[in-house]
Amino acid sequence: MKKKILLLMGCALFFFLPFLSAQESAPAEFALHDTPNNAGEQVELTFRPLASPDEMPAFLLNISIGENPVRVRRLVNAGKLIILPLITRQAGVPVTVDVQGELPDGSLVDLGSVNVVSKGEWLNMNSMKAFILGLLFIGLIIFFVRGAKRGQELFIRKIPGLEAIDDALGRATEMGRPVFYIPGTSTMADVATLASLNILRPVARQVAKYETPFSVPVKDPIVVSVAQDVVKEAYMAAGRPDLYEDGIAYLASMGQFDYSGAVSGSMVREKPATVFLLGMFYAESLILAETANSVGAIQIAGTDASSQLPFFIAACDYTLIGEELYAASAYMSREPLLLGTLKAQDILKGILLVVFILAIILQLIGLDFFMESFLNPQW
Amino acid sequence: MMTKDKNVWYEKLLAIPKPVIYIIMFFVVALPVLFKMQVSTYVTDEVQRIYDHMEQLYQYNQENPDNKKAIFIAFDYDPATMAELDPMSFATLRHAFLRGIPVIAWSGLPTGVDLGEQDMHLIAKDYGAVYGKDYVFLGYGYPFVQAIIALATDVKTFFASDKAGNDTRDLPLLKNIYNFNRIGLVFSMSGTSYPESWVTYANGLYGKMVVTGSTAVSAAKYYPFLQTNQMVGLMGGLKGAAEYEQLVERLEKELNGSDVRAYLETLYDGKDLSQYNTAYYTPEFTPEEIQLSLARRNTARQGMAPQATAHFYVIILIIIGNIAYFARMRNNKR
Amino acid sequence: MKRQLPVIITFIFAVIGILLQISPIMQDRFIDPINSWIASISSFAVIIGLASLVRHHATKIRRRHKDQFFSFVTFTALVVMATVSIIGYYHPNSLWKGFADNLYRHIMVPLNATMFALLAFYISSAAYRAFRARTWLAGTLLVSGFIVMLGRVAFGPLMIFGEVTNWLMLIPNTAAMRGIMIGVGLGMVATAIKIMLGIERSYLGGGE
Amino acid sequence: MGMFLWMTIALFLTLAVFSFLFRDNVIYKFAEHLFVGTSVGYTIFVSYTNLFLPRVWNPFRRALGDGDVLLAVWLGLGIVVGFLYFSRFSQNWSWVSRYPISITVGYLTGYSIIPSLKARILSQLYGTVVDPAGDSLLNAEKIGTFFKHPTLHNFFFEAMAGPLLVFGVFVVIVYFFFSLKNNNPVVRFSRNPALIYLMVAFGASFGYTFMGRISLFIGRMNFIFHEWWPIFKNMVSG
Repeated sequence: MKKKILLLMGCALFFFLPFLSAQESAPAEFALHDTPNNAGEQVELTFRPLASPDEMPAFLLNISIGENPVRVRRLVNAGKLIILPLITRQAGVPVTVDVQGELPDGSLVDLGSVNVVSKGEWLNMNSMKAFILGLLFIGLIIFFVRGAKRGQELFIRKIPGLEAIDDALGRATEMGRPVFYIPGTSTMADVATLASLNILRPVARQVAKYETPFSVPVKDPIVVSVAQDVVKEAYMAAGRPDLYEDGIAYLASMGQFDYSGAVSGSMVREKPATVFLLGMFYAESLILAETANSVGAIQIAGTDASSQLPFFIAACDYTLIGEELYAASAYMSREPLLLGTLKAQDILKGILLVVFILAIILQLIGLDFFMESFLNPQW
Repeated sequence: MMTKDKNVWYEKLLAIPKPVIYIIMFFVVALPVLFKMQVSTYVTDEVQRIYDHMEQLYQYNQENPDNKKAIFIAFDYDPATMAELDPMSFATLRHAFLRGIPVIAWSGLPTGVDLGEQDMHLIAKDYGAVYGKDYVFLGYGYPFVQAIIALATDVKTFFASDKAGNDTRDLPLLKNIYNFNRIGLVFSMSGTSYPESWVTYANGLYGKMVVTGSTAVSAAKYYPFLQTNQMVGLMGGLKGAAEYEQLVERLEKELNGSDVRAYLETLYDGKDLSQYNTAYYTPEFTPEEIQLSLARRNTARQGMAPQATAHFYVIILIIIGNIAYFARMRNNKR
Repeated sequence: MKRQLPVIITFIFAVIGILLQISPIMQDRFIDPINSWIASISSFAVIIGLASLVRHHATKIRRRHKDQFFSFVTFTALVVMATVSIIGYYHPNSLWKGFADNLYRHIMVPLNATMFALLAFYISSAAYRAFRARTWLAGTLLVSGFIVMLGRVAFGPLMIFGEVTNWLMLIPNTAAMRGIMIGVGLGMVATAIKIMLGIERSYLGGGE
Repeated sequence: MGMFLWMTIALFLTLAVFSFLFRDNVIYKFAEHLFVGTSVGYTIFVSYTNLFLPRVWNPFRRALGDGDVLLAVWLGLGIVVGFLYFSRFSQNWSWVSRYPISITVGYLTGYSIIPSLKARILSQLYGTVVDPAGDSLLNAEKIGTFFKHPTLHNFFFEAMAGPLLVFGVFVVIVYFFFSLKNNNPVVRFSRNPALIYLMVAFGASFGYTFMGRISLFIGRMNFIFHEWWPIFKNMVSG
């Protein structure tokens, strides 16, 4: 809508300019600003031609940035507002732009010059709202974790798919076939991987108790070492350190498709009864899920990658959708600290929903300020 | 729940073994590929417009042989979207080389630089186009906006050397054609949002006509630009590529005769081979290369048919599965 | 030393990460040095991964597993690929470089592409299995999947499916994915904060 | 000839992988293990030449050469921290490897907090109140368009598009509340609509991706029938 108005205004200008120019108005408006919220690596030139293209077909900008030689840029007069970023690379660089207009006969007229010194900012105001929201979140989490530590009862609703875990493990034991646990194919810094490792702990404990063969093929080198620690600790906790070996969690390969090739290979050879696919997945999700299905395994999947969820939903027996994966990790560990953060998360979500609804209502009756000040990430 | 009779028709249909599904899938895709089945797609308006604009450019160049206009191609894609976008670049380059329209190009993505350069040499070889005279690949156009603005004055100041390391002032093509004044059409091939930036700058600032080649997924968002004429043409996905390919092939047959193989075999006979720098390509064809070159002429169209058959195959599978499922339900209720 | 110090280090580096995000000047000055640490750490991590892989296959060979021959294949391929590529890197005009290119183009690329292409088969068998109207929910999945598949190759009178596909992708798909994304975003930030505050320590592994 | 040999190897590997669709076999096993080996070898090569040399080792040497002691010490420390990973090889010292892990995890999570809040939460909610042009999604004008021209297209694409989007986002968010009991009225009310939205979305994305996956397979078929086969035929015939 706004664009259209601008366009209309542009057209209007275009038609009325011949009359306006009789009053000797400037052929162009231009200004040079420091670009806000950066480290001073660029400044911006805003340029609006006012003369019609017939009178002044083009403009010449003589740009000098710091010590660099003057560069000449030719702008064809298209009658539109132009914002031109000029790279200074660092703060404290003086920038000068001399503007000349080119007349139809090719002669030049001086239109004046503008200058500015680039400067950097310590604070990026466009990140401030997110930062404040983050602080609020930290406060909520600390508050609820304290409450949880004091033994406050925190309710979490049942998550479908979690009850299936016990049955699936029991089934593997009955059939005497192994359990595969795939903690996603991403790195340690991915939240889904962390959530998956949290679920790996109770699963490994159960597996150790049942003495079921267990295998954790991993793709990322750092996740391997952490997974080994987690499995080892779980076997100790279950009182079966004798069953543990370092080879349970191993690096199957480091690339996307060689990993899925290797894992599907071992699935077909070892015929697991249960396969867990929890964590972050990319295109390989369906290769793993379908191979698991073809060897007759029960698949319990979960990921926060929305592009892979459809495949898990279609191919797997149970799927934890998005956030359910995180909630499951808190639910399974039953640790008050994790439950506390889940509660904090729900509260913040509630607050955001209320703000969201208020913003919609107020926006409808014409009060934009609420939405602009609370939801627009720009300052 | 009654006991299942494994021999009832619907039980059999409900449990089609996977290998059977796979084998049929294999044939459903392989046969159209093998028999070079081509869906002759009707040419949509937005692709026809690209072709027409190129032909207008050719007309203009015929009338102004000393003042030829070039086209500009931005290879803004990387190997991940190559399958869909390469056929478009091929068809565009073919059309340009067939009509002797000079081509200037760069890539806006660091991972697309090698790809774009290779594509250009590959197609240039089919028509004996000479690097530096008929086409130039500048390299990595970065920072994006600065690079576009450089095209408004003199691109040689921005690119002191091209991708291959030549001084841009030594390239004959860039002596005459170095800015937007002499560029007729701007192509942006991309799966990213780069075409929007091309519209903003090349069209918005300098009034250039922009043509976009995009992946099928992102094509939908460019239609608004077509309506406002900010883009004069659009190739979306394999289908768009196939349409343009079809138009260019018709033109090629018209100009070079219908026997493309013979044309390629004799292309370099009796030509002055000293003008070709073997660093870009060797001016002769091995039998393998002729094969590959022939196959490259209709990659997009040959992709279309198996694409459609595969979709219909799965749709039929789904229907069969559901019919069998309902038959079982009805039987169980009785 | 074993548990407390890593938690403190995590906190410090998390705060550094946040500061870099909110301050353009600090980002300009410090991001390269910090990233060089991350680069160094990740390049050494590759060696740890390599060790795990080697151990996995060495165990197979030592135990005279029936597949031990294939573990030799892996070892040979690994050593050849790494050495040839690195020699080719230092001598770009030698035969080694050509050999490395061929290894990449005619072994890595086709294997990668074909493994990826297996998805064409898996996606059809998954569709056959999952797209059945068992419950009304599965029915919704079926109907929308069916329409979109038709819409993608629609022509002539079926073009209506193309329209509907557009709408499905534009409205319900955007809405659901956005809802998931907002929830996941909150969960991600919550986990990040938990890690920063030392509440979540599973990334440190087990042990004391 | 050399080219043909390499292409035949590629063909063999392609068929080897496809053979896995029917059952596991020796040829697939060979291809799989070859793949793991080459790929890990390639990863080593890439992380040495694209990560270690340009981002760690060369800056370090340059800093030493320039006499920038502070930077050199910092970069050297980075290398030492990387070295701490080797403690994994010892039973008693393996906890030392937690330091590099905590540095990467701490830095990367801290760095991700603000962008996640901005891009995944604030921008998404904002985009559900107004569209990119700045119009409300619950725009009365658009509903008016439908009443002026009551076509199905106008109904779905103009009048109902915004409201359905807003409603969908709302119910899906509510669906993922974990601390409310299942009999809470809001939860009960939004549960079924949310499930419909989710299932429609999953079905649609599944169908939408199908084409891309088929393209990959067509690519392999093209390689076999249009690249390898003609060359083979030529070799045989002459």
